[in-house]
Amino acid sequence: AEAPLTVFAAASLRGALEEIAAAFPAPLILAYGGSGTMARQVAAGAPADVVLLANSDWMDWLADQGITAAEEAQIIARNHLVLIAPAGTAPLSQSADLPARLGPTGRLTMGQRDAVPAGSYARDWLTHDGMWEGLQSQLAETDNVRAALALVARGDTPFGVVYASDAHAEDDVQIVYEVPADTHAPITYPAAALTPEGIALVDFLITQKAQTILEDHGFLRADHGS
Amino acid sequence: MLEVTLRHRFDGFDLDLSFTTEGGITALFGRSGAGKTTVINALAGLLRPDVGRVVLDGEVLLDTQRGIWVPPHRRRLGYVFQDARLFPHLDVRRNLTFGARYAPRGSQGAGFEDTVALLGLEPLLDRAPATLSGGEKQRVALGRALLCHPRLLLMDEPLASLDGPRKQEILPYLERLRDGGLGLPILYVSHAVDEIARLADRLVLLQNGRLKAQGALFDVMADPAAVPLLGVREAGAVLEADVIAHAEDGLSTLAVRAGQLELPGVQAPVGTRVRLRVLAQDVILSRQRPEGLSSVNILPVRVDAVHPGDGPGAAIALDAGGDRLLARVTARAVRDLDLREGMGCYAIIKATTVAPGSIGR
Amino acid sequence: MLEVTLRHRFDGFDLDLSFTTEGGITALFGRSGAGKTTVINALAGLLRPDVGRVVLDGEVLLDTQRGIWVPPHRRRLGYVFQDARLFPHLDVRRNLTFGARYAPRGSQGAGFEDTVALLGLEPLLDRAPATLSGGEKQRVALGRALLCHPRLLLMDEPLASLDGPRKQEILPYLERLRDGGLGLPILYVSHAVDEIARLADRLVLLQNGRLKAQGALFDVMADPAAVPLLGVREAGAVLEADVIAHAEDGLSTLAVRAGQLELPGVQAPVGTRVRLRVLAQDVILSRQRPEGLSSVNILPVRVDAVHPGDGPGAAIALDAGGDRLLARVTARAVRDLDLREGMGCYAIIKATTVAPGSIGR
Amino acid sequence: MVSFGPIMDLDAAAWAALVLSLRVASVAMLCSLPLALWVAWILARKEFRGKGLLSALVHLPLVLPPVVTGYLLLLSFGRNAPLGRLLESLGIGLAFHWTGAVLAALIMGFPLMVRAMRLAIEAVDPRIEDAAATLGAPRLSVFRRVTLPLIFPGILAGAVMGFAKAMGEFGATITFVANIPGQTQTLPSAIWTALQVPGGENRALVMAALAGLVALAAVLLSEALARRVAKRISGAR
Amino acid sequence: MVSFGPIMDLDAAAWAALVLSLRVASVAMLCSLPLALWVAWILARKEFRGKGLLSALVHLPLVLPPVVTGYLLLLSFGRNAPLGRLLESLGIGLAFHWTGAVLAALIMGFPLMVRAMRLAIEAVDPRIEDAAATLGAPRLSVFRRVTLPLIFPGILAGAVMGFAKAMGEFGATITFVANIPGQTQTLPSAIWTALQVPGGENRALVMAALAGLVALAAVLLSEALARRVAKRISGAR
Ligand SMILES: Nc1ncnc2c1ncn2[C@@H]1O[C@H](COP(=O)(O)OP(=O)(O)OP(=O)(O)O)[C@@H](O)[C@H]1O
Ligand SMILES: Nc1ncnc2c1ncn2[C@@H]1O[C@H](COP(=O)(O)OP(=O)(O)OP(=O)(O)O)[C@@H](O)[C@H]1O
Ligand SMILES: [Mg+2]
Ligand SMILES: [Mg+2]
Repeated sequence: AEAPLTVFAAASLRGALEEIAAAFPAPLILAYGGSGTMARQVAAGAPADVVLLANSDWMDWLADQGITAAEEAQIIARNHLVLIAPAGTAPLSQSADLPARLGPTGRLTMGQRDAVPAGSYARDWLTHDGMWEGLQSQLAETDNVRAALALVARGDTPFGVVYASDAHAEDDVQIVYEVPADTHAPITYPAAALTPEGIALVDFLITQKAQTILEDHGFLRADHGS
Repeated sequence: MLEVTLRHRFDGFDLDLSFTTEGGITALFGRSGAGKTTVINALAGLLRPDVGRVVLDGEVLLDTQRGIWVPPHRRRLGYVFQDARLFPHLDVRRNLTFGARYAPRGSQGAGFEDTVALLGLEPLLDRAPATLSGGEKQRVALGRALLCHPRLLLMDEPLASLDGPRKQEILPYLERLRDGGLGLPILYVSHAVDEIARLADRLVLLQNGRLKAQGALFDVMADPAAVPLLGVREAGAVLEADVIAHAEDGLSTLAVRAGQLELPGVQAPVGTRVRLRVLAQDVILSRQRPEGLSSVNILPVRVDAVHPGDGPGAAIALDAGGDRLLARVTARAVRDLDLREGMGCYAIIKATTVAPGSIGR
Repeated sequence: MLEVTLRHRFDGFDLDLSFTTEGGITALFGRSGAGKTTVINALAGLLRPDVGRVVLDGEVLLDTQRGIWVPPHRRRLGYVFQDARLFPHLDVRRNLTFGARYAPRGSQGAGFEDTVALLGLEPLLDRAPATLSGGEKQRVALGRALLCHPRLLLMDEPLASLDGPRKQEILPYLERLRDGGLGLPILYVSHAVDEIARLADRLVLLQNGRLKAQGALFDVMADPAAVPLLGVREAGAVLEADVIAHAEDGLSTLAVRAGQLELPGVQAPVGTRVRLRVLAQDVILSRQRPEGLSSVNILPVRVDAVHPGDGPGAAIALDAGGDRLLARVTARAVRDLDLREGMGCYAIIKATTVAPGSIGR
Repeated sequence: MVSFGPIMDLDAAAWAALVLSLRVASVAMLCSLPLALWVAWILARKEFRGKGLLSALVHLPLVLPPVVTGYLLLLSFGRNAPLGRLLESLGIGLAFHWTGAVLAALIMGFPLMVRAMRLAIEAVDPRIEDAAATLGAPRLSVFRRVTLPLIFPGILAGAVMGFAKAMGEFGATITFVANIPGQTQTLPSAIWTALQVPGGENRALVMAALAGLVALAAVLLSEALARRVAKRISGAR
Repeated sequence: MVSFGPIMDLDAAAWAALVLSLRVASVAMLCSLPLALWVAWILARKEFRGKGLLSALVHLPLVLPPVVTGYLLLLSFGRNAPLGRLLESLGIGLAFHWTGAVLAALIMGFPLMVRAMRLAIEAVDPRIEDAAATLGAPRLSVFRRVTLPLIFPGILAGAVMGFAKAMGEFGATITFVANIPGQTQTLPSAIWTALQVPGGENRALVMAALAGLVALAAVLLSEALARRVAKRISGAR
């Protein structure tokens, strides 16, 4: 058999990547982590053949460090934001209803605004829709999207902003509002090969087969919207 | 009044005894490892014996059969440990006053100033226990136990590392505690027979975890069975005497039944009754009344009994006008002087032989 | 041969002294807090004095001026601590053998079996130190120090918590150590003057951190200046005597310069020289030769000097055919008998007064 | 290399995080002291069935990844957990509240505090406590007047460790109370946040240095205190 | 509630993570023992300028968020850092290697080990050591034959804490050596990974329970050992 490839991947891709690994001809070793952590590790010489991030800023940073050439980065998937609530909650007809639905004490869960990409997209959206200032004291920012999801699923907060792909995987929550894509920067998942062997995987990720798997896990295709 | 019955097994050591005390000072005497500390620990509540019963002045402190066990802090027994066990984090002053607050309101007992003065602790009050010498530690431990105003004092060789002069200062103080208004009873462990003879009213002899003898000091000390335990040198009689006069040269005149004695260093005021200890080995017998001796204490006596000893000595029991005296002489002297029961002779007691420490009560 | 000069300041205590020893047993005597333990600690290297010099058999162990300081483990001094300081994690056997491996190859000294037997430690060998009685701990500590084959033994009140009979077993052993082929010198701290009188060759008297007197035992014990320090009861002379005969009744005849004495309990074989201690208070003076006394030990003496004491007593220095004797009599007796320098009289020494413990060497 | 100049340039959020961390760490340390002392005392002095289990339980926060601890806290004290609801109705909100951060820090530091105190208690000679009892001191007084002062170095060590751990706790805290600037964003959360942004390293390191300085101050203080106590006991002045 | 049945169902990756964690924790604990003992001894027995600073330095990994420690490790020992390159050329690869996980665990557990041992050393009566010296034992022998056995409970406590901490270390480890299954994925990393998938909580909790069991075993063992030693010293049999 071929030597396995090591992939450093954003943790939010895990569900889909596991399936893709099964479909990929060579064995894959999947190492998950935060995008920033992995970008630094790659810069420090991590033994990865492919790096797969949830944030294009960190891919740009890697390019700045001279680790990858900017043009080598390949967007392999996209995502969009959704507003979720515990299963059984009535959907929102418009985003402006959110403050009222939260009430005076309810909190809105989202990723940390600066550190977690989903958080900064959520901030973009809330700012765009003019609710950011008003909700300042009602946010519950988490260190990753999964944590946000868990908070909503357990009903600790009535609403949360997560990726559609995350909401897709959790049965205890339901999507109550789809955030329009034009209210925030595009959500992309860039991949880059770090070794010649890695190129095959990056290429495989944008094949129809892989893209379908990603779609099955709630992601948008790499070419979505373009 | 203390009644004690204890049974306890250590690996290789069996304690099984029962004794009573009747106020005053009771000495617990026995060889190293005889079980003295074990007994005292059981009294203090620091050791829970397998079987036992301890009653102090009618209060049951321990009764394993009835499941009674009064915790140490409610027993109010002042314990002077064989090792001083001072509180290392407190200076001497705070060590001394540690127990004061637990003494019942209005309880009387040793005062701070007095105790500090007696034990010579003034210069040490601000010192940490770690900087004290062995004897200094022991003095602080003694003061600490006294100052908690106990109803019974347990002393485990409290004077072992003190020098002679210091002992001579402390012993009268213990006597005052016993005899003062409080009548503080004391259970006193010591190897020093002279301390015991001076202080104790009762004597409890232990051997190998068992009771060997108990009773009034006079009786036990005179018990031939006790002699090997106490040591030959320490046998002797104890007399009661009345103080008649103090002369200017420091000698005092004391009346015993058979006559008068001139003794130095008697502190008791005229008219009081004191206790004299006359060691058997300090008594010389003479058939004629001797003249021109440096010793002026000569009493006419009658030989009560001649007890030949194991070795070359013999113990001569004497009747001195009703008082009992004991003389230890050589077997050869018995033969030479032809000492026999009923014979009259003279006992020469060297004036300075009666140690100041032996004059008590 | 040990030369010691030490100067050290504690807060409130000044040590400043210098003394020498010459093999054999040197006793360090002083009241509680006099600085005895401090001196021994400095010798052992556990305390670094401010200024000092210690030379043992020509080897400089300490010289603050020249910056010499031999660490404790290379001094090879066996130290019996005032508190036993056993190793709590080792059983008695391992405590005893702890130092054996550091003794120089082929060094001679106490053997394990002998030491264990002498100190009565067999039944304790597997015990943890925490379960030992006070005296048992002290015996183990003594054995531990002996078994490391030191070239000088430092003993800080090693027998204080031992009973009389046990002491009587250990003292001869220490004498054998001193006198045996090894001639192990010992520096011995004790409050018990009878121990010192029996054992010591030299005496160093400390008071309050200063040297008060030092010298051969006989000289210092007879020094009137030493009397208050030693305690009035303990003053006395030490005589050398030759054993002449042992009679069947247990009395032995010993020759001193002024005559013969009949004493019980002498173990030494005929022909040997022993040391007798005669307490000043056990000597009675008579102007005429007394007759018909139970005491047969009467020596003709001459009054050397009359030292009136502070109290009602007086010390009479006597010349007994070249030997020195000391008698303590009352001032009244001095007057009545008209004792004065140069006067001839008789000293009555009660046969049984000479304690077996005082007959040594 | 990190330059210390930029400390002054730290923004308000960072200062707020520092202040919050100090508050959380102090409160956590103070709150857990008595409980830790009690548990340490039981573990040191009592023999009972299940002692090993209790000891293991105390060690648990050390073994579990902090996220798990945080998650378990969320399960137990979340707004919809029975316990959490009960506390909330009593006015003790924990989730998303700085008090929750205290709870997380407290639990994470607990094993350290217990162990330090336990070692100290085990080192106390019970015969000294016996002596106090014979002088009439009831159990609690013996503890207060003898045991407590004697184990002071251990308590101090436990306090420093608990405080330091609380200053550094991140995983459980962020999982349990999230990362709300000004409310639950502790210094470690802020540092982590800074590290997630490209180019945020310097800011993170400056904040880390700040945390280090606080720890230095705490450690130096504790060392000085410990030295004073040791001096008093040894009698040196 | 977590059911323990599923433990048997854990996949190979989880078992690999457990085995790796055990290895990392044991090696880290064993390697740091001597160094921690040495530092503890210095802190307990020596007085010197900068002692407070050394103590603060030892506490540092407690105060810093683990991510920062991991980041600093990455900066120092990364494959592109001079030190890392040097070590790598000597055949000691640390970054992205299980040995790196050992280093991270070792550093994070170090303050705990030092403190436990230091407290134990401070509790040893130096007069007992003096006694050993007068019997002829050189310094090192005194340490080996007297001090060491007397502080055994402290060493044991330190070892357990170090081991437990190493079993639970996550932040510094994942930052320094990443989360590569079969190579650097420790149990905490595996637990974290499981938590990243919705519905992964159960798997995470089962693994956490596994970690708890390991810790339980370690703690029970240490308690039993400590009890035996205590019994020997008190003389009970
Ligand atoms: N925990 C224990 N386990 C086994 N034996 C013990 C224990 N405690 C005491 N002993 C033994 O019990 C006996 C009595 O001890 P105790 O301390 O009462 O003696 P003591 O009369 O006070 O002796 P000393 O005068 O030497 O202090 C000793 O032989 C001692 O070894
Ligand atoms: N560290 C210290 N600080 C202050 N004073 C001290 C210190 N160590 C000892 N001393 C004092 O020095 C004096 C001499 O102490 P040392 O222990 O040598 O006495 P000692 O002669 O052995 O007495 P003892 O017979 O009571 O054991 C004592 O008064 C003691 O209080
Ligand atoms: Mg005893
Ligand atoms: Mg001393």
